[in-house]
Amino acid sequence: MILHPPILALVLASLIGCGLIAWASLFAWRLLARWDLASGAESQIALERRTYLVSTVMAFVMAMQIGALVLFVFNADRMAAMFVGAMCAVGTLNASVYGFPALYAKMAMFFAASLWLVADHVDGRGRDYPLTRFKYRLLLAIAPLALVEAGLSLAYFLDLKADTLTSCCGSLFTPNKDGIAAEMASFDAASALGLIAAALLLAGGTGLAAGSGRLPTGVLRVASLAHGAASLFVFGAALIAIVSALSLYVYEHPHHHCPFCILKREYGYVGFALYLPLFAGTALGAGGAMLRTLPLPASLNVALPSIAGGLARASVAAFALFAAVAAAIVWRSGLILIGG
Amino acid sequence: MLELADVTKLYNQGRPNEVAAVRGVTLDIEAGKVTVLTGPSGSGKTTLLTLIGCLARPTTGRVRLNGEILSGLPEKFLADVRRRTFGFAFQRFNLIAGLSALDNVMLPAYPLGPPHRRLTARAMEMLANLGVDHRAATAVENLSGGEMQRVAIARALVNDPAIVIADEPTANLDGALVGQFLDIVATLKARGKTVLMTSHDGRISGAPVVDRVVAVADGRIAEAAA
Amino acid sequence: MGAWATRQRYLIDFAALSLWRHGARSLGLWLIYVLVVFVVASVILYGAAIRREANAVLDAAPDVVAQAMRMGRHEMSTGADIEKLRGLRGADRLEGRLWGYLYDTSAAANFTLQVPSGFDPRFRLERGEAIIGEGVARLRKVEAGKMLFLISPARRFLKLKVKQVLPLGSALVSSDLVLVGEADFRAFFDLPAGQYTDIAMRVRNPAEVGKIAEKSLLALPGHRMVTRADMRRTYEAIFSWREGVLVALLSGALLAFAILAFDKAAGLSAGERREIGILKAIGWDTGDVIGMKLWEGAVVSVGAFLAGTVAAYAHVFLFSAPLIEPVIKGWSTLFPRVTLTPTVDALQVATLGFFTVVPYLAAILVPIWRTASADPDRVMR
Amino acid sequence: MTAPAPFRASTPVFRIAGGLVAAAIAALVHVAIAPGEAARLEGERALVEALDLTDLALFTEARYGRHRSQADLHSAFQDGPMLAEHFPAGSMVPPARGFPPAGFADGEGE
Repeated sequence: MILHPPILALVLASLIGCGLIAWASLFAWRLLARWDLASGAESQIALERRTYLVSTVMAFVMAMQIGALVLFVFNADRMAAMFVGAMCAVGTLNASVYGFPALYAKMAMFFAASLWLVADHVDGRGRDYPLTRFKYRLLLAIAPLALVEAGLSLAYFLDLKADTLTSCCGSLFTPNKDGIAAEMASFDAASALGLIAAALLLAGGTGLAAGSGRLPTGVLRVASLAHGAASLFVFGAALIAIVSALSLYVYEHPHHHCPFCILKREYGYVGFALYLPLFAGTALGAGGAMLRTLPLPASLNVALPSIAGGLARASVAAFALFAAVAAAIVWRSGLILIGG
Repeated sequence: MLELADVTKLYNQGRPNEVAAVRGVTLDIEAGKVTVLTGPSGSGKTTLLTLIGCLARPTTGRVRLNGEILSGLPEKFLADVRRRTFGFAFQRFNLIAGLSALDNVMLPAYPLGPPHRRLTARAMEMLANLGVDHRAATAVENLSGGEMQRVAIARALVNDPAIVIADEPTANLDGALVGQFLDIVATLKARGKTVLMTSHDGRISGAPVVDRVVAVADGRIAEAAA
Repeated sequence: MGAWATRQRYLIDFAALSLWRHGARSLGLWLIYVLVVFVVASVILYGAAIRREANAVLDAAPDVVAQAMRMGRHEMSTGADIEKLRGLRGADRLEGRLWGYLYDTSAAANFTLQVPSGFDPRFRLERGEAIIGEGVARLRKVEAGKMLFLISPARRFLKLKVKQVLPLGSALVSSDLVLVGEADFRAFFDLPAGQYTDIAMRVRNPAEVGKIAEKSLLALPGHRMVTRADMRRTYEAIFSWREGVLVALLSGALLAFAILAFDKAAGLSAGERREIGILKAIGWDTGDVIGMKLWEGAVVSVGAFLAGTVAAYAHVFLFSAPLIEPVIKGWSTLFPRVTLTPTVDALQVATLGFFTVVPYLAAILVPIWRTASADPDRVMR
Repeated sequence: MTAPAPFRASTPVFRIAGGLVAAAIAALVHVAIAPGEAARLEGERALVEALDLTDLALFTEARYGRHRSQADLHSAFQDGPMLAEHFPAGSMVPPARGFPPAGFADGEGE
């Protein structure tokens, strides 16, 4: 293990987050067995009280996870200097077999926690807490993920050694190799940009439909679900577009396909401007769709559709921001990949 | 306006020291009237008041406010009903020391989030109505007993509640102040407020402004006098 | 302002009032908090600045240094070795370096005697002339134009006229230097002609450094090749490690502080408990109280973070970090006196924020909730 | 009726927070303008380039001398053959005052 302040901070965050979620899921277990809102018994009142703590704790964990995800990537980039062969975050992540799995687990945690927060927020709007059971089942589903995430992060950092030889983005994101990364890089720029444009249009259209209040309920619901699916599509398409086209525009270099180097200072941290709206938009879109997969409780007749609509609109706004940043990158770049 | 149907409240449920503070009470509180709960201490009248005022949920039984069932509401919504419907004045005033009279009066409105200027103006108006606006900036621990009580009442009224609840309002007051308090109650009644008090003070239960006296004994309603 | 924002502002109002009312106690705790942040931040900022400085400076260092090894120890290289490297394609500006240590008994410090390479005319020295670093000048109390006397381990005597003192701004790399001419150097250390301490090499194409180092190793099997990346990693490792050890130790202090915060949040006085009960009775919800308390925690921790960091910035970059310098740089008789180039790096600041805000908030969450879930009817009982 | 805005307890909190943020921004501005720093660093680099220097002049008291990166990796007193020494030069503790024979100086006083 390398004693490095950001690593210490990340390990600390992982352990705190994992501990808090483990505790919350123990509580979820008890709650699912005993929850009965109609009862005025002291045990029920105590349970209700504790849900305040769980909500606060989860919001805290979520905020921490967002910070940790950014810090994790940022730190991986910075630590590249310590590994032979590493030039950016890819090299650092590759320095241990646990590197990329840890990153994926962190991303999964981010989405899971944001879905939970959406459920929690909506639940609190219904006078009979109609989503409580759903919410705590979801929490029980998230708990193993949190354990895995903390385990992978810890394994990754323990496994890191400064004298490891690693391979970097140049060898990973090369079109004529095997593996997902190479597959992503082998997309040609025009079709990748076409794909993301189509995905964004789809997400925009469904999102605006889901966010407009004037459509019939059934249509709104379908639009919401479609928007959720489209959001996931945008996420995938955006990653492909970043690897196979957008990063090239940023580096102004026709063969540099790295999705991490764009987070560097040399490129004005433009990667953060791409990834943050992308993650936010996907989480919001998926959250809105998740609400619509549930049977509509009577007490949320008004609140749930309006929140789901609001989430869809916010998701569209985030994607629009992503599209604007991407367009600006292509526009300002000195590199011409298509036509010419 | 406010109905209790077969309401029970147990404390320390399931433990050896379980107490039934209220047992099977059914009670109607009429709008616009002044009702006094009397009874010896330990009779359960204060617990009854907390159930009526949505400070606690009954263990069994129903509480209805204007037809809406409150007894099954989670605390979050109960608190919302409480701050919009009830104003509380407590036996020991329960003002927060260290804050000014004005800040104390404004506190119940904080969770509702009204514009600050409007809230300040309203709190000043409340203090002025009760004749203590000149003490607005004074820390409450420096007020006299009568002033404290007025500030406490101003605080109870700041959210413009339909129902004002007072727990032993005169327990710490001397004779002259009791009269003043009854005058305030009369004003409230004239403005259409429902007032509910507990008291074992004969000067209160016997006052002409009181419409109804309910005697509570051993967690039950003993008699209801007109 | 939306209703949500107005409400939050009221909650901050109350949080501020309650901090104010418990002024002395809150302030005392807060100052300890600031102090802890200040020390950690100083360490982190200083470590980052010195690493950046080392990195920037080493940018100009030779690409490869070839050193002869004999039985695991450093040996002299010879002119023949240099000639063998001269044949390599891509190797540019190749020269034998002459440098060595001299323990100067009168200053009780190690000086580095070096012969400047012939490439820069500014450093051309005649016999009896020297250019010295700032530290040497300070310890030996000499200045340009004065004389400097050195005694070799073999009791050889060297009398030098100081031609120039290297500028203070470059002290980090030059403080201990005594630059002398080649003839003086060889005579002083009794070093035969044609022997060199090691060989410095610059490579035309930076991408080929690894290749050239490999080829050099084939050409000179008894040598070892120190590349610029090796030098960088050495310094990166030293400073990161020192910084990490310090932060790990200090995180003990942070932990202790988190426990203190937990204890303070958990050990509410009866009066404060009563206050919370009153708030709840007059219409506050558990969520409002938690919100208010979290604002209080956020004001305290973010405030401490900002105050501590800004103070640390001033400490490190305006006052040269007198409090933590010895730990990071180490102690030395001959210490370069430099103010580091100010740098603040987002990763460092984010890390510091994590270290200060997260443990504090984590520690107070449960006590806050416990406080906030007091029974509202408590005040009536 | 234009009463002055009533005092709010959060106002000083915001002021202090604003002050701290301003101080932080001032620090960042100080970083950006850092008087003369760029020139100093350039001079330092030029010196390194001209003299073929390889190391910082920090660890002059280490047992392998100042040139950290040029040290023998296998020298007899090193802790481990491939180990980068983490505390080259004494940390914090200078030698005992009375120890060195007369005539030694520590560069600080006399």
